[in-house]
Amino acid sequence: MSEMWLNMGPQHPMTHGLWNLRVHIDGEVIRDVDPEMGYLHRGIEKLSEDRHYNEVVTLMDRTCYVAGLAWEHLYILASEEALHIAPPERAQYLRVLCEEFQRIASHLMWYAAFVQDIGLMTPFLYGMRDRDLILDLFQSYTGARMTYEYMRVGGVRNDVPPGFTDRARQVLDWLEPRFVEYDQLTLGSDIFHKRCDNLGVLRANDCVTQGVTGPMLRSAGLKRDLRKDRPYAVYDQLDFEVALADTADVTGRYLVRLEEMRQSVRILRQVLDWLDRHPGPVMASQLPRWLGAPYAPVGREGYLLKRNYPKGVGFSAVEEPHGEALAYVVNEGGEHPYRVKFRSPVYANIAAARHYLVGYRVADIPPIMGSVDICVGEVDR
Amino acid sequence: MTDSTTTDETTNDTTTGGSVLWVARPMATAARQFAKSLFRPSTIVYPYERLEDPKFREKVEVASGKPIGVGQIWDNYRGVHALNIATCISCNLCAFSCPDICIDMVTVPGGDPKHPKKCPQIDYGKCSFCGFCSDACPEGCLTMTTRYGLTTSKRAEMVYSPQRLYDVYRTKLPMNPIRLARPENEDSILLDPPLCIGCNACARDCPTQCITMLDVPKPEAKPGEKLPKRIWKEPVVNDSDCVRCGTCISVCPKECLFWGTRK
Amino acid sequence: MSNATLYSVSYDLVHAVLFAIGSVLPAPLHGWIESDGLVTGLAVLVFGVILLAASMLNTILLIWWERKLLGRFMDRRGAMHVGYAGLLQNFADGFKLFRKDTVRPREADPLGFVTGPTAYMVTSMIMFGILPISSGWNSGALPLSLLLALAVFSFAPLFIFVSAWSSNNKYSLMGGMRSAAQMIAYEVPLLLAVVAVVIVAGSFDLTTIVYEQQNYWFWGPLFVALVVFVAGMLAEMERIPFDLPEAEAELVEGWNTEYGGMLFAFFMLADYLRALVGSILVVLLFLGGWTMPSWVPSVATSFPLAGIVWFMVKTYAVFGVFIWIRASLPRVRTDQLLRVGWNRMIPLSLLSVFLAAALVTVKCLPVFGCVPSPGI
Amino acid sequence: MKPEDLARSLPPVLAPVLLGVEAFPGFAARVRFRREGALDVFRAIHDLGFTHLAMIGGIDWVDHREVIYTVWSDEARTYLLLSTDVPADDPRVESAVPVWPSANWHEREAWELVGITFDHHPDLRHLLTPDGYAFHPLLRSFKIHEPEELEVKTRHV
Repeated sequence: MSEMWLNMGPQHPMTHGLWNLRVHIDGEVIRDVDPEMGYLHRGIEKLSEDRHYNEVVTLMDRTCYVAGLAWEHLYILASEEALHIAPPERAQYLRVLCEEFQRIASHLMWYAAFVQDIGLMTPFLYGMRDRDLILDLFQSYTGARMTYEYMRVGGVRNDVPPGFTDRARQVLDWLEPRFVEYDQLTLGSDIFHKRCDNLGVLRANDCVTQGVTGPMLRSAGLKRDLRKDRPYAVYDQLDFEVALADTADVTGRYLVRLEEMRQSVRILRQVLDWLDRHPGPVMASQLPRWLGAPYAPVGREGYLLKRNYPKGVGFSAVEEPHGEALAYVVNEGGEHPYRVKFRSPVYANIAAARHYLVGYRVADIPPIMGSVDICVGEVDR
Repeated sequence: MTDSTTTDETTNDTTTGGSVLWVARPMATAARQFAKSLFRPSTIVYPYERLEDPKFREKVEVASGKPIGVGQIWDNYRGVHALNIATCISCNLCAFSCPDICIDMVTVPGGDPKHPKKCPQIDYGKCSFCGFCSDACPEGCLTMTTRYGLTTSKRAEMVYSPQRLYDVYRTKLPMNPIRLARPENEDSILLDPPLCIGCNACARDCPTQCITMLDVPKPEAKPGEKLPKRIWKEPVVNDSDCVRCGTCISVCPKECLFWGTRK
Repeated sequence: MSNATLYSVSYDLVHAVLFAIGSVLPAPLHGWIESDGLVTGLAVLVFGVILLAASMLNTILLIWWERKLLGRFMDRRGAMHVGYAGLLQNFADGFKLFRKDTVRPREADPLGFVTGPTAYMVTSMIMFGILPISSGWNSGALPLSLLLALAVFSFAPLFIFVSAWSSNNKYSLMGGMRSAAQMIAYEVPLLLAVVAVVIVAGSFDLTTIVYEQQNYWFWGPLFVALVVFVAGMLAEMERIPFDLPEAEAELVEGWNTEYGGMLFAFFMLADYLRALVGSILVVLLFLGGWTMPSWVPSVATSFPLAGIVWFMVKTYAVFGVFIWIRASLPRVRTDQLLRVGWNRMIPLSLLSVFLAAALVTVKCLPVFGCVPSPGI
Repeated sequence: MKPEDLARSLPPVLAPVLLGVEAFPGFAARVRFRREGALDVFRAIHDLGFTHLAMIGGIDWVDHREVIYTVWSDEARTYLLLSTDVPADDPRVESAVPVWPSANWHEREAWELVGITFDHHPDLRHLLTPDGYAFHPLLRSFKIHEPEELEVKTRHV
């Protein structure tokens, strides 16, 4: 009786999505874990092979439903490289705007879910409330709250509406004092430290070995942030710090994410100032026919296709809210990508579950897995 | 299950410190929020209060101190489509551009029997509200509105016929104002003259009537050579009227029309 | 204060009604109707019905109170659609639950599965009969009512464990285990804190304890005992931060995972009934019960239900503090909870007993009481 | 890090298995190698500081399949692409788990979706698809739509 396998999931409050954590417990102590994924596998990589380059963007929003714009950015960067198209600068700034707002929204969502995992009900509502303001902003220029379909190969769909930057600054002004409030509700409470300190420890060398990236890696003190190390879009022109902690535990991940939100606010203020000063086009003027802006693709593969476009391979790496996301797009000259391969950060983070769960107690699973920030959509794809 | 107090030999014991449970600060923060939301919590009481109602937005912003709906521009929202049947030219671009293949072109009254008028019918059970169709619509007759309530009890009711989409159009809801610019290097319809038989199919089916069939001189047959059996006309496309729908290419029986850059 | 108790009132009521009926009936029936046994039996029944109705009403009001108050802490509204400010929402929810089918897992033990929640509910209801709400509202003078109340209160882990075990579910079982461990661990400091009160009041009778607080409430002199008692009560009531038996993050719903419909409603009601009882005990033992502050004009005090209203206001305020705690604190872990229980709470409660004894010995209670208590 | 530098810093014993170190967009270089010496190449690359294996993917080129490995070096701050070709009738390659333990799940995915078998993999089970699923969905031969269906969709003008 004292040793048993416990199925946590696929329907379980801890999982934040559809997956199954099989836990081998001895009393309340975890002896082994075995994550089972695939409950949300939609074959996005396969579907992408059957869609036009722009149509894949609709799948990207659904790959990670809390960080849709970051994934759009990832895919668009790769496919632009594969198709040899350069977006205008304003479009790049708009993409950074999207990605940083999405980072805050995703981290707020994480905060809400994480504090509920340790039994704090109140900040859950605060996190969701404040995230809603960002979704409102997204809706005002992309037209949707979660499934944006905003970015296009060669730019973005449309410019931000007049008065947007002021509203965005208003939201940022509202958010900054809220971060202090979040800290008071969690770090200010002794129970939080009792629950989260020295929990789920994964040191830097283990992170590297296991392929763990993102806030989990930075909480272990390793300074790796693709926005700094391999700047894409216009990140090399923006001024920000990489959030770091050295405790490698749940509290460290919390601190890193909170600091990242503050840094995102800092980036966003610069981006908004830039957008105010530099009007311009948001879409490349020279596009292949099947990407032409309002005139969406005509015909299906092999039918109306003119296969004389240069081939290419696109590779992009984006520091997604959850970590390092990669995309590899093979363009064989058709109007569909030949092969799209994504690397999801959460995929690797969950794969390492055995290394940060074993030895702790059953009651520690929710905070630890909460601190990983799981988005099953992008794991299963 | 063993009593947890007896499992102290296990690893990772986090409660080494003997501090008192100090809880005053989170309780103070919660109390502050309690005082703030005592009279007007941030909740939007949805069926009675709607963010798309501008009067409500102004009221609530003052009331709670939180910038509710500060980013809202509901005109941009991508909700249920509105279709203006009168201006629809049956070009098929919406159906072509749909990633989910949820748009069917169905016949609506109003066309002549030989050349029926077809308008989009949208299956909202499949639609992902990406807006590609309204971006593709060259006439601006298929737009997206701010309507978002789609709940029904029957699956068949998720399919919106052109007439139902037209009803949405007639409600005069705010419509998505975003119109995308055409790229500079747009392709044109080009002709491979030796293949053409002058059958008039392209000109007949062109939704914008931008193709005219012009006479070409019938060449003199050289001795021993048999002239192809064809009508001696060739299509000429008016690029400024053309919406690049590709209908002509798909109806051409000889596949002599193709996309290309006009020199 | 009148001498009429709830039981005497219901006895008088039944007596009057039966005698009125008996006077118009022929002789053989007349004698039977007016027999003492029938009157007593019916009076007990009426008494029980009133108690049941009052406890259910208060429990449901308590749920409403928690939903609304918690809503404000979380910047939302709570129940608001059914009835004024959602007052009737919980009746609707209860009605829904009672209409639902009770699904019993095939492998579950039928007897334990049903008796567990039922007994849990019944023992919680008995509590309400024991506790005096006002001078008139009690089941008569029980010299050891405090002991009886705590004894009945500590039945719960047994029944929770029975229902958890018979659910045949790993989560239920773990929840039941935790629940039993936690309740037993916190039973000790709870009782020791009560001992401090008993030392000061000199009686096990709750009514006497309340009247002892006529001049000063006990929370001032017995502050340590109050802290221990509230912490223990939070653990006994399984509320955040000590709600690990039903920690929904890891144990889904803990020991009531497999329950639905009416049996779940039993659990829910009994939980809140116990929360109500806990709040009532805090008010009785530390906050002066139904005794009014001296500045209240005598017109108000002499109003028949003034004691009950004043008592309930205090009870709901105490529960409001519990809600506040729930709104702002995370959940602790089992081992931490038990360690706090054995290593901190028991020494603290022993300290409180010692303090109480010292206070009684040196007879300086009123000095302490004067300063913080509004009871004077 | 330039491709030539990388080629020079690789141990000369690898020469028989290396097919080329060339420039590649987005990466420091692309290292193409024969699958026979996969493990040696992995070790050599790992020793060069590419300690983080980010992604393993398979590409079905109909006549053969390609396995790509994306590795990252924290010192050089750059990605490196390793690529090896395996024949379609015998798609197997040595597992990278002994060198990069994070390869575990990536190889499981490549195995079930693209059908590439990784020899000596500790735990080659289905991950995203159900146990016993007989198809490899990311092969080009695995069709989502029936061609007739597409024809109908596009020709109803």
